[in-house]
Amino acid sequence: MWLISMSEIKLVYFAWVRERIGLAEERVSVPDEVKTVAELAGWLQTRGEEYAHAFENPAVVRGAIDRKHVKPGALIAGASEIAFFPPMTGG
Amino acid sequence: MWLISMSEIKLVYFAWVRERIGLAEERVSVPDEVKTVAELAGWLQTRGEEYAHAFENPAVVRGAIDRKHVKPGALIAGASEIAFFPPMTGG
Amino acid sequence: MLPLLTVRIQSEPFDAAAEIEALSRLGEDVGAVTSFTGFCRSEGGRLAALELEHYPGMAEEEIGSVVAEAVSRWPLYGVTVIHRHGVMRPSDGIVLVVTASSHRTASFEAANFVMDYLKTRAPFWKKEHRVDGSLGDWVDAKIEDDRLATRWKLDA
Amino acid sequence: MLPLLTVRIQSEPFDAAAEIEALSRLGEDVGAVTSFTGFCRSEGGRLAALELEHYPGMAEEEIGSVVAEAVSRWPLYGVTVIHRHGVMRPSDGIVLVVTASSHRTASFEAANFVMDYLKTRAPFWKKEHRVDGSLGDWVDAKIEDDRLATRWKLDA
Repeated sequence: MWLISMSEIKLVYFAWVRERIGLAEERVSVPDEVKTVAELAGWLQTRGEEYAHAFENPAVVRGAIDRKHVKPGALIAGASEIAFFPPMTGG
Repeated sequence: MWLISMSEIKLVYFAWVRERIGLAEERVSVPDEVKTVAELAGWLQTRGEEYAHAFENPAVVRGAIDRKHVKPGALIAGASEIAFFPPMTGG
Repeated sequence: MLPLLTVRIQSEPFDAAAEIEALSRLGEDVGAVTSFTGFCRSEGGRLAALELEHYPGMAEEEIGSVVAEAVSRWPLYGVTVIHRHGVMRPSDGIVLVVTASSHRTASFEAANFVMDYLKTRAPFWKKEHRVDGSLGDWVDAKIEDDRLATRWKLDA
Repeated sequence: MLPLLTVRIQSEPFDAAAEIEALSRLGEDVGAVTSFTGFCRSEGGRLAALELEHYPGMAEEEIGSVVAEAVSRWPLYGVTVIHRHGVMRPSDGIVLVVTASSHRTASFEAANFVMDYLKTRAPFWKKEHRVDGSLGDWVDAKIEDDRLATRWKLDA
């Protein structure tokens, strides 16, 4: 018997990222080799057409860990909520 | 018989220029050799202690001809109202 | 005296006049109050509404940290920021920023700073509703807004 | 549509809320309204009042030309400037500037521009009344205000 180590994380999506994926939030089990926000986006892209569409231009999708803006290289270890969204247009 | 050419002008004063001179406005006959606002200030200075006090530092007194800011070298010919006042502190 | 800081994220309309009045009454040395109100526009009659989505929790935190940064940079008696979410019709107020200081430049610059950072950091997204009833696009972020925000040399 | 320009020099108090509301209602493409209110300060309890003297006629003309310059530089739906004269107590509003535009930067910059020029060009002078009942000094013009005004590269 062998074991794939996974951790479960809550993901939340906003605006057209949410619309393309078709979900506002979900809990996913992420393989341990997925270390950064950029790697998480890349891994999500492989989960189906909707995800591929949402992350087709990864440079424009922004990420936040536990409600703080982060850079693509930020480590996801220990995160309880990771968000993906387009550039903000508040104000 | 000889004639000194003079023109009559309305002068108005504001703030501490007004207070030092002790008048808000007056009509004065100005000799024709007084050509500029700076010369007018210099001529006024000779009219008494109050005027000497008001114009003791001519660089800080501002002038306006017919309600437009002017530089010290501005010609006064044709003016109907000339104002002297300190730097403005509106707003 | 600690500055009075107010951040509200709400769907209800705000009363700009009451918020300005409140910051104007923070004592006899308030010399300058600046307010900025951002409104929903029809874009020349093209739009029926804008729908504002936000990230609850993060919106409050981000705006709160922009406000905290503003009071660390300028001497302020108070800062109020209200940002609405939900459906806005043309002429509806979307965002309000009010700053009070002894001095004009502090109040002006702080209000401008808060708006610049709010535009690029607060997690809000606008979707267009067209007058023909169809859903339009998500409003694109302006590169210009990023440029404006970088004027203040704040770390991202 | 021509911008709505309002300049008033008056001794009576003004209603900032009503003026802001009026410029906010200039159509469905008003996206940004900035207001600045300048108040009389007690200067830490030292002053009972400020007395504002002005040059009638010239005050209206100078502020009018600053407003005209603002609308030539920025796309504005409206500009309102009200400047009071007479005796002001601490917390009384002295000056109000409101600008309305489609866009934030135009509205902010125009309001800031109008205030900068008003401070250095509008013929108003402030005299202090101290709390002990004595008349204080005439407020000195700030070199800082001149510097701020030169930011805009307007000929004197």
